[in-house]
Amino acid sequence: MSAIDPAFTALPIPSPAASSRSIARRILGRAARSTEFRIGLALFAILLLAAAVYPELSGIDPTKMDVRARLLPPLFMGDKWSWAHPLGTDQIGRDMLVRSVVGLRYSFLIGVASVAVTLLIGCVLGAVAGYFGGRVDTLAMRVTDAQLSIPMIILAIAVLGVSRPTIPAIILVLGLSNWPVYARVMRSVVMAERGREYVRAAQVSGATHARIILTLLIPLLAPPILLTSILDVARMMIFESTLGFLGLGVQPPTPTFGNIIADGRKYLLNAWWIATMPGVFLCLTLTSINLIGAAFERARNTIYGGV
Amino acid sequence: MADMIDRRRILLGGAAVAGAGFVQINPDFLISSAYAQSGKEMVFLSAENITGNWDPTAHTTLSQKNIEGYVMGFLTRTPMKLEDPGAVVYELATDIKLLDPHRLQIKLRNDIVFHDGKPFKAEDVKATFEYGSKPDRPAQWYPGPSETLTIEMPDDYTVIVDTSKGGYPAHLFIFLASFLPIMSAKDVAGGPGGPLTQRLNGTGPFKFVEQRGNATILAAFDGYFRGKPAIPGISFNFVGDSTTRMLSLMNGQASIVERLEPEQVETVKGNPKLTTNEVVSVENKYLWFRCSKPPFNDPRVRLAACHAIDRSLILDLLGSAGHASANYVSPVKFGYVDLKNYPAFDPDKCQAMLAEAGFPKGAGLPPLEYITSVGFYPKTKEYGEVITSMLNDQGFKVSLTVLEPAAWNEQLYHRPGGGPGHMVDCGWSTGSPEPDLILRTHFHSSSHRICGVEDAEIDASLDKERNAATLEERKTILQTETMPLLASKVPALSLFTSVMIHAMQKDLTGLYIYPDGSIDASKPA
Amino acid sequence: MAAAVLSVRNLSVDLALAGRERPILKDISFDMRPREIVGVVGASGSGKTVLSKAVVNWIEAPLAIRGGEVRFRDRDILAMAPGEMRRLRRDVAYVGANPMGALDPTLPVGRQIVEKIRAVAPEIGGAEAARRVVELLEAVRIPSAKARFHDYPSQFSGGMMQRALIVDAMVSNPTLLVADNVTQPLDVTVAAQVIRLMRELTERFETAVLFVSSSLPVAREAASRILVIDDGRLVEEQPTEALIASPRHPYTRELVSQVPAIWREAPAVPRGSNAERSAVVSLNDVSQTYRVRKRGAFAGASELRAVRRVTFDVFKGDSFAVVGESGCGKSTLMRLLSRLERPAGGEVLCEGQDISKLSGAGLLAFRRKLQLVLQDPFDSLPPRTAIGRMLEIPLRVHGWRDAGRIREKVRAVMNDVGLPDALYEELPTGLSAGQRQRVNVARAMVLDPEILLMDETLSALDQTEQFKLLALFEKLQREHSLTYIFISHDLAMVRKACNRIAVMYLGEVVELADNDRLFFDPGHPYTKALLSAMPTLEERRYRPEDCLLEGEPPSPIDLPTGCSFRSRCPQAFDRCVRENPLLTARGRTDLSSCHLVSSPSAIAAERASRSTGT
Amino acid sequence: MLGAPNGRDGVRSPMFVLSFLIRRLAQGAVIIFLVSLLIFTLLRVVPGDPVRLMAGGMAPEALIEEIATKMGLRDPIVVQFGRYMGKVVQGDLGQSFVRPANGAATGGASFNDATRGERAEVLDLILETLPMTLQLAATALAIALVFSTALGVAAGLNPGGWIDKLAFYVSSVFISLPNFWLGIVLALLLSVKLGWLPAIGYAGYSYTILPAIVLAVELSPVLIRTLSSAVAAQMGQSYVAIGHVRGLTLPRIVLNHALRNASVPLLNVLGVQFSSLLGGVIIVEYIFDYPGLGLLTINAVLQRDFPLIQGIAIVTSAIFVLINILVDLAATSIDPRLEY
Repeated sequence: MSAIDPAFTALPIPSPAASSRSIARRILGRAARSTEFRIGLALFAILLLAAAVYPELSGIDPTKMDVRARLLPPLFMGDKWSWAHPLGTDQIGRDMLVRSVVGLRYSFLIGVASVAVTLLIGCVLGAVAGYFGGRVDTLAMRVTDAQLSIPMIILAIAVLGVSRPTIPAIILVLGLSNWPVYARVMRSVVMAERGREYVRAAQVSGATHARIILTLLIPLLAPPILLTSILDVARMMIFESTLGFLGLGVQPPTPTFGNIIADGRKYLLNAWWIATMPGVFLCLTLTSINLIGAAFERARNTIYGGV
Repeated sequence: MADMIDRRRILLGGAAVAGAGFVQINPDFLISSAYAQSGKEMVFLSAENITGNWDPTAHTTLSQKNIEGYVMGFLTRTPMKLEDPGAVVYELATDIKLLDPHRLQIKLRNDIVFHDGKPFKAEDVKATFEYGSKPDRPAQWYPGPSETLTIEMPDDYTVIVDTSKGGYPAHLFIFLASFLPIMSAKDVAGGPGGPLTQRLNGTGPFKFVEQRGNATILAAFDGYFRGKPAIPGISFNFVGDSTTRMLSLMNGQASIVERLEPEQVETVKGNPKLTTNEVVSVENKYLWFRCSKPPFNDPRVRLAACHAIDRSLILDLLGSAGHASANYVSPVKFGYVDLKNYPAFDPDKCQAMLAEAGFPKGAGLPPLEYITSVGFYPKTKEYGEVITSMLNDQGFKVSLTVLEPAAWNEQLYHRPGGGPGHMVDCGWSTGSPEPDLILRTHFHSSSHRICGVEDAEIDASLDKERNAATLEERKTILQTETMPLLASKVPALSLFTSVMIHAMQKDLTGLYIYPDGSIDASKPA
Repeated sequence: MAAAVLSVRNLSVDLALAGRERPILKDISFDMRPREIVGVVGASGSGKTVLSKAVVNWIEAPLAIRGGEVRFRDRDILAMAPGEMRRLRRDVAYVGANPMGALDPTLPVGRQIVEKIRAVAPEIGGAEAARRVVELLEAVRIPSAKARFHDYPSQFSGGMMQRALIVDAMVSNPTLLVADNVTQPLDVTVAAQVIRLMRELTERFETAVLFVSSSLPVAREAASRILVIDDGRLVEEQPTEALIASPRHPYTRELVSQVPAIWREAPAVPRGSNAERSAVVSLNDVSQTYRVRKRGAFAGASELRAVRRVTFDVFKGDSFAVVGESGCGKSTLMRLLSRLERPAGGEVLCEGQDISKLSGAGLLAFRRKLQLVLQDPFDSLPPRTAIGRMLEIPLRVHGWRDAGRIREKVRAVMNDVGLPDALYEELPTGLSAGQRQRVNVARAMVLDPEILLMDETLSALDQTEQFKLLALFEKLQREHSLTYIFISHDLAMVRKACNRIAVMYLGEVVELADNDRLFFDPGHPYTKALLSAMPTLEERRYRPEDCLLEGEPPSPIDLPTGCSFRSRCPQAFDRCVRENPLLTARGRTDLSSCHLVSSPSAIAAERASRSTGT
Repeated sequence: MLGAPNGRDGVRSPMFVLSFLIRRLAQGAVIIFLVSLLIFTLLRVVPGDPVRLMAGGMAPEALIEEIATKMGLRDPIVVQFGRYMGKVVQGDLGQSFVRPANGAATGGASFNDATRGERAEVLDLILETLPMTLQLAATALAIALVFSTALGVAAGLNPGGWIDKLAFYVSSVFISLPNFWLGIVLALLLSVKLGWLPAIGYAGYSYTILPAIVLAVELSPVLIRTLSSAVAAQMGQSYVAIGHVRGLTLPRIVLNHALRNASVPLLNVLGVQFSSLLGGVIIVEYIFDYPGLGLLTINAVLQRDFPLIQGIAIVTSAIFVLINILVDLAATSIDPRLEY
């Protein structure tokens, strides 16, 4: 790596004061200093808090319907709005705010869990393929191709048809149908890394392949992949609504963004807020996580990059 | 699917003499001349797909019946208006007369030609009746198989239907005449798999041109006996999604769309270019109990469930898509009456019934599954959720399963040992005033259609009303015995009567729409 | 005296990081005349690379010009508009130290050079440009230049790529060429070729060359005048020979003194008779073969014979060296020795045990015994792991559990190799190459091994750091009675540090000898070629004109018949085509495989010597 | 150092392409075979007897069994699969359970109808609708690529700059838009309110644009993200910095080199995205009543038309496999270092 400019490599050793803290804490500290991180965190905290306590605190049951007060618009819109329902009500008179935040809970659960499944399968398979190469690689990549070529909808019909469309089944379907992306990315980065000398050093120190993959490569390569997977959390939450659209979504009365959007779609012309609110919450959640993630990434790069 | 018209010989047996009350009005089948003058073809967006087999006796599909409504001729039409459900309007027939309980004489017009040029004669009616009543025809809505029928043709324009071999009353053909499309004897001679399946050939105002993907193309028929329609053609399209249909109407691509959501009615009303047509339909929506398995094999549990449901809330939810009714048939059907003992929302009675059945406050009841569909009828999922929560409020343990139509359809019907789940949502629509198309189909022990109820008392009452000698007598039995009996045993709960809502471009105002959804667009030029 | 083509006046460059500024170059002034080759020498971090970039107006954030001028033909290029500067690129060319990253990997080399010509000299037509490129590729002795024109950068070896980049720089007939550490990544024989080439080109194109190098001997080979830079300052400037003979500045004196002496003095390497000591590592007829998929074939695979029938012993307390150039198989040998791979044939014994048969606890015990120190100071440390943790990992692998004891041990080892405690929680990011190599050594030492395998451990370091690390190695060997196996291409270092040396070429050991014998009486022409190419400050013992090699080694997939060295051997004759010479004893302990070695007794001699030894 | 052997034959020779294609197509055939088996099995374990659907819900059990036996649906799955694949290799994907030859979406007909018209060939149905979907997909891809390239490259050239931030927020918003929501809103806005574009059905190319925009919005976030990071990564490569010193202009470096290199990860992402594009196509075609493969699929699914679902699944997986092979081929011909 002789391209690295000696001017940069010869930085003075950081003062002992800085180095007394562990790297993770330094990254956290640096990230926490950025405005974006604070905005993101504040937003995320508000959403999290709302999702955690608002339904219980307000005492409003997300499944409690009031047919006579249905399709009330959000605050200050039209002339039927009421303080009791700040974001209006849905087609059977349930409070949109409480449904949105409870929906956020379930959708976030679905999004995060299915991305976790995706990451688990994708990263492990990709890492194994990239690390060992050769036949293992060919086999793993063709399995990936095969998975890629099965349309998600077929998988969804099959799996969700066999079991009732419960949340775990939906997580499984979404997770199973999206891992190839990560397998490919992971494979290519692991392939680049496995030739590096520190991997060899670890082998010579006696570390097993599993140990190298798990303790050296995954911690190194996972964070950027995690960051990119944030978009996928949102995508999964949207995919869940596609399943709802096909009648394969989470069954009522459990509110998820997916079924709120899918059901509210019919009312888009008259009651735009039903299908739109989850989208707004989704966008806010995504943006807040993205802001935090981006601040972390920058902090990581600063600490690791030394510049 | 929705339009499950009975295929069995429901009106079989029992002679009776009936004198039908014919109304000699010809509803003014108007459409605005503004639209007609524009010379545009009418684009109709249907919510339901068709079968692809053009033989009218091969299917029971409502959308295809609607197409037949444009293309085919009928002996009579039944406007089925709320104020007079039994009204009949002559079309191909000029007179229908019961000669004796087993002989019905039908006089025909003599100025009609089929679209392929063949003149319409008595042989066509004979061929239609004889072919349609064959036991292998899938859409079995004749009272008996062909061998029980004798059809005489005293002259080219008179038909006498003789049911004496079958032993059932001939008056059953009066209501049937209004929804049996008359086919050409030449086509019928081609037999199953012949020209009948390939295309439609009728005497209606529009002739069939071709099927182009999901669009059925019809063109105005020059030789229509009331004169060539002003609209040059109709394009009948299947578009599954209601929002899509609405958007299409709003941007002017569609002329008329069906099955509006009530909220969409608001939208249309706010749009100066559009108008709506609402008509109380022949279709009631039911909550079917699986009567052959616990706990709903106990009428008290069924009744408890019925008392737990506040139907006024469901109607609120449906808005203009629902019409309050308190009977097992639609108010536009023969024999309808608001039943005094129809179960109303009453938590106390519900609890009392539950306690009586041995499930005080629902304790001891198994978890129940309520199956409904989404995407076909308006608001099934919404009111399904409401009903689920109302039942749960009274101590039932109900979970709602929402299925897309194909899966729901597969789960719908009774099977030996009872069908899937414990309650199913489904509507029943028959394009005829005949009430037995519902009552007997569903509640007679021999049928087991959905609820699978077997009850000797109900059977006896159903037989009694069918065998009544006259329509008046039959009406009385229906209204005072059969229907109240059903309301006390509730093998199902009729929730409300659907309102068929169409929206159209304003220049189509006045188009006549029948309660089964078929449309008269035949205004002469 | 001709007018200066380049005048640098009072040039100062800072490193401007958020909040803190640090001068990199301080007040540098010098001149260059046409056709002159000026060497710039300094330690890594002295600022010489920044100087080379400043001369071509390539100073990017966080670097910033703080003052001074770079006058090229009397115009200050630092003040030029970007468009004007771009036109000037025709006359001011640059070649860097990292040839492999310098071109777009997805386009053929020739096309990219043509693109450059057309960018700086639009008047030259495409066909004409292509013709010129091929001509120049031939001039820098790239074999079958016409075909190579269409090859991609990844198909070029490092040496070829560096030559292609020189073509890229010279193709527009520049007046000034800045060559920043161009020979650093190259093998000695190839580096010598490149320097010779550069000298020829200055003659042919009248180009002045600013030759930046971290190695004084290399700069001596190339330049007629040398500037010495220390900590951003120009401390001395003298004609080359005068500078070496009589350095004036203390730093220059230190630099000259640190250059290993090859011929002048006998190095203090560990020595002892084999009879007294036991072999800790023995290779018996070891071969390694790889299967590589043939491109363009359906399912075919070729055999790449990376190591061929290698046999030698390493004795306890030895500093054993394996030398050879890129592709000679020494890295494969390293992998076999460290049991990263199992040999395809033969056996590798460690204290009598065949290591390829080890597994589980036995393997872990072997790993504790033999540790590896890697070549690349940047690549060999996981970039995002703190140094302390990096050193803890091997301990944990070997079953250490007590966090306190682990920490203690790591600190002790860090002290041993001269790393301050403060680095424990630090990332390797800010460390110099020398410090990184210390971390590398520490990582190996933390397991208290008996044998250290040094894979090119010093080759990425500048002279001063090499000097310090060699001292450290000596200390460690003394204190821990270590056995070293160095794998290196640097004969000067080997001369200084090792007692026994194996020379490899194309997977075979072509010569195996004790230090003095190898340097003063090499038995194989390849050894001689290596020695002749070795940059040094002393008078040469072997004249490059007689021994220097042309071209590159053949591919290990299609080995030539007979002697594999014959395609480059200046003394090759008929017999070399027919038969591959055996390793032949020259005296008691030394062997060489060349038909010109007189003794007929074959490999048995080595076997015999071993049996007496053990 | 052990380098890859230097092929002297010019890396992307026709020979290489041919061998690559033959090798990958052979693997692809195996993949399609396995995927077909999987799909075939999955569709047979789904509850819901297709025969009950075909025969109509009211059909008696005996009739259902009779039909099932006659159609071989009670044979072991392997036997059924063997029979099916035997026909598939002859280009016969079977006949739709419910669709007539004239192609209309149908429902409600009963199976035991001797007079039913000719059933539609699955292959014909697919071949009829596939070009429509390909047209839609190509338009969507073109829109997405133009948009994402403009935004992604601008963002990648200036990481941390305002365009980068804009790209970040645009991606966030785009990804939060459910496609059916966006479809309706766009149809309302562009078709109903402004009357710029037709929306529903198909009667000319202009009907493709609106659905294509919706799909493009769905595709863009990932493309923007990939492109901006790939371009940013390429701009940090030494050949870019050295390119300046070699006298190349910035546009030249970006267009000729950085974009060329950045297109490799982009291609990989595209290959993967095609698969999830089908999900979007289904919804969008349904919303816009666009007569393509997506609409065919959703109708087949809603009607449980198993031969059709199966045929579509096999054809689409074959297409995906092909696309991925082509993507890999394109990637290797851009970057000769890649090995697939």
